[in-house]
Amino acid sequence: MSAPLAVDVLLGLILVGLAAQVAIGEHLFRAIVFYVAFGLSMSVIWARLGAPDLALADAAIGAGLTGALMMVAFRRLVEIDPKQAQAQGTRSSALAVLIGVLAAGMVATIGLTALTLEQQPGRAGLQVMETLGDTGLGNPITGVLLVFRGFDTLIEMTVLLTAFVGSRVMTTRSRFYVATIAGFQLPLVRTLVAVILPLAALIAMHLLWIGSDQPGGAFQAGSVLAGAGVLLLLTGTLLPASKSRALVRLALVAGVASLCVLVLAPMLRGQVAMAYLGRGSLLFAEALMMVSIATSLTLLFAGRPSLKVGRP
Amino acid sequence: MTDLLALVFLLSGCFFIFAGTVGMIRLPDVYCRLHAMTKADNLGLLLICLSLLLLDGRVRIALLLLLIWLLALLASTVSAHLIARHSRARQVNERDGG
Amino acid sequence: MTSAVFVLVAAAIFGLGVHGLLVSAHIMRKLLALNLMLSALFLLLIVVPATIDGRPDPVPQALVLTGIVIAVSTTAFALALMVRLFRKQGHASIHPDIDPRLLGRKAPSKANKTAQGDDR
Amino acid sequence: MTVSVLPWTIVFLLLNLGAGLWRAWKGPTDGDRLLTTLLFATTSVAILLLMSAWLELPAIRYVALMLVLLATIISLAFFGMPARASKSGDQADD
Repeated sequence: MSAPLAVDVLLGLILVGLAAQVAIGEHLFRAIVFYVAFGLSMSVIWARLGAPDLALADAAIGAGLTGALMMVAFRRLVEIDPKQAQAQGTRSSALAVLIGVLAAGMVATIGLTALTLEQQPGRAGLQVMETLGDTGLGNPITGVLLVFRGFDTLIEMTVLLTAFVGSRVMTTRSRFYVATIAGFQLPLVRTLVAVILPLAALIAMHLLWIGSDQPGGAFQAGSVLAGAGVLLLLTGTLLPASKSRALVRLALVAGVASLCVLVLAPMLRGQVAMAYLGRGSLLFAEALMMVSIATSLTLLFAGRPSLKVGRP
Repeated sequence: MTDLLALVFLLSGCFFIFAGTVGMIRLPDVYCRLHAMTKADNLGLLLICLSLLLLDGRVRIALLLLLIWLLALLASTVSAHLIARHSRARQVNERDGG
Repeated sequence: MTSAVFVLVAAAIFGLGVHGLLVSAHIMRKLLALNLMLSALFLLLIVVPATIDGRPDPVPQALVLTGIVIAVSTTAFALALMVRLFRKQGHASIHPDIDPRLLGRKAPSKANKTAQGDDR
Repeated sequence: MTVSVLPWTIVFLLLNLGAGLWRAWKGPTDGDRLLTTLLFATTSVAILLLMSAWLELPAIRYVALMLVLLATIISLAFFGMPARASKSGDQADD
């Protein structure tokens, strides 16, 4: 057996083992812990497949944010009613197993058949690589996100904003969410915050800056900042606040607004919508998108419309 | 020569990570496991980082690898501390509260 | 070879996700299962198209990148809904015909009525 | 010479991860399970660094950097978990 194949098979086995524990394990808490490990392995797999952009995003979101969200939501259930929080009511049946096996078979058939198809000479990926030189960008993924499929990204930012608005509506009448403060008074945790906050900001800026030419960009930078924001919330350095602030609202809509400008500005100059404006405008839009992504994910985690600085 | 040194570092790094895993499986309670895993694994990570910086040879990469190791050290320290505190609180609760 | 291995991995994870979604009554378990299915699809999207210069196709990569961010935001929204539902009906299950004995104790009848009232 | 060993060291570390899974499955306490995520984080960082040298993709180093940067989030989220499940919770507001 060759080494690359052994790496692939082992990674796959670990991932499937973790997924099995998440899906059919008995206890909810265990399932959440296994899901965190699943996210970490996912990020290793993206790296293995040669997609560092995805690995960067999944390292922050799959491994950090989603796991923390699940853990904190579970914690809230335990706080409200410890007896019912874990209650399962699992109804295992042969039919469900059959449907699961059929679904797996369907995906395997589709995937394996698609692998045997011949590569189309004019497909989108090849066209992107050909025309990327005209835009002056070096990272094809940033090119796709902001130049070739900019409308999709606009809609994506809108979905993010909608999710925030929806979750804000849902939590508006509930009691003030006392954040999951992990003891800001512990000296170790204070050191952690002091080290990680500046480094996260630095890495986010770096990823944003190199994103035009190398793996990185608004989504990855935004996820790092969101991860840092969640860390601040968990340590009580930042606290959720119910009084909405103009600055926070501005940060929330900045991404959508900047993409709208990217769409409309060429029309004012008599070009078609979404015509390419050059690297500088893209970097500007990406910076605003980063702020929006980081703010909305952090606020989604906080479950409140705004943030305030916590007192140590 | 450098290549051989890198190989030695790499293999000893793998050995220490292996030792950490064995400790995590064999040791009797959560505190012993925390102790074995965080220490042995971070030593292993340091040796792997050293091996990789010998292979690469650029100063910039060496600094990045060392930064990653220092951050891993900090993350392990804080996580182990928090897990141990939580386990202790739980033990005390179970003993006093029944 | 790599692609074939990961297609099979994606298929297995998708099947496990479907099974978990059908079997579990707890909403958080359902959300975890949905997230598994999403990850399986992301994996499939990246692995199936032919690579360009040894790297995965950039178009599906961009799709998956936005997908990852969307997935976490919708999960956060769903979790907020779940906490709200839990406060209201006393348990985090959306099976209307679930046997209360499976849930450990009888759900408070008043809370049940409110929940049903909301459904209409 | 060393470069040709890199994939096999990755295989070895992955086997370690598989062994760590056993501890997460077995428990017995929640702390043990959290410990497994810590093992996963440290070993994943080692694997990612080795991969960046093996596949010659320097960007993977930043993935490792991000993993260690945000590795504490899960432990911090876990630390808030009530130590005893029978603690009285806050009342519903609706």
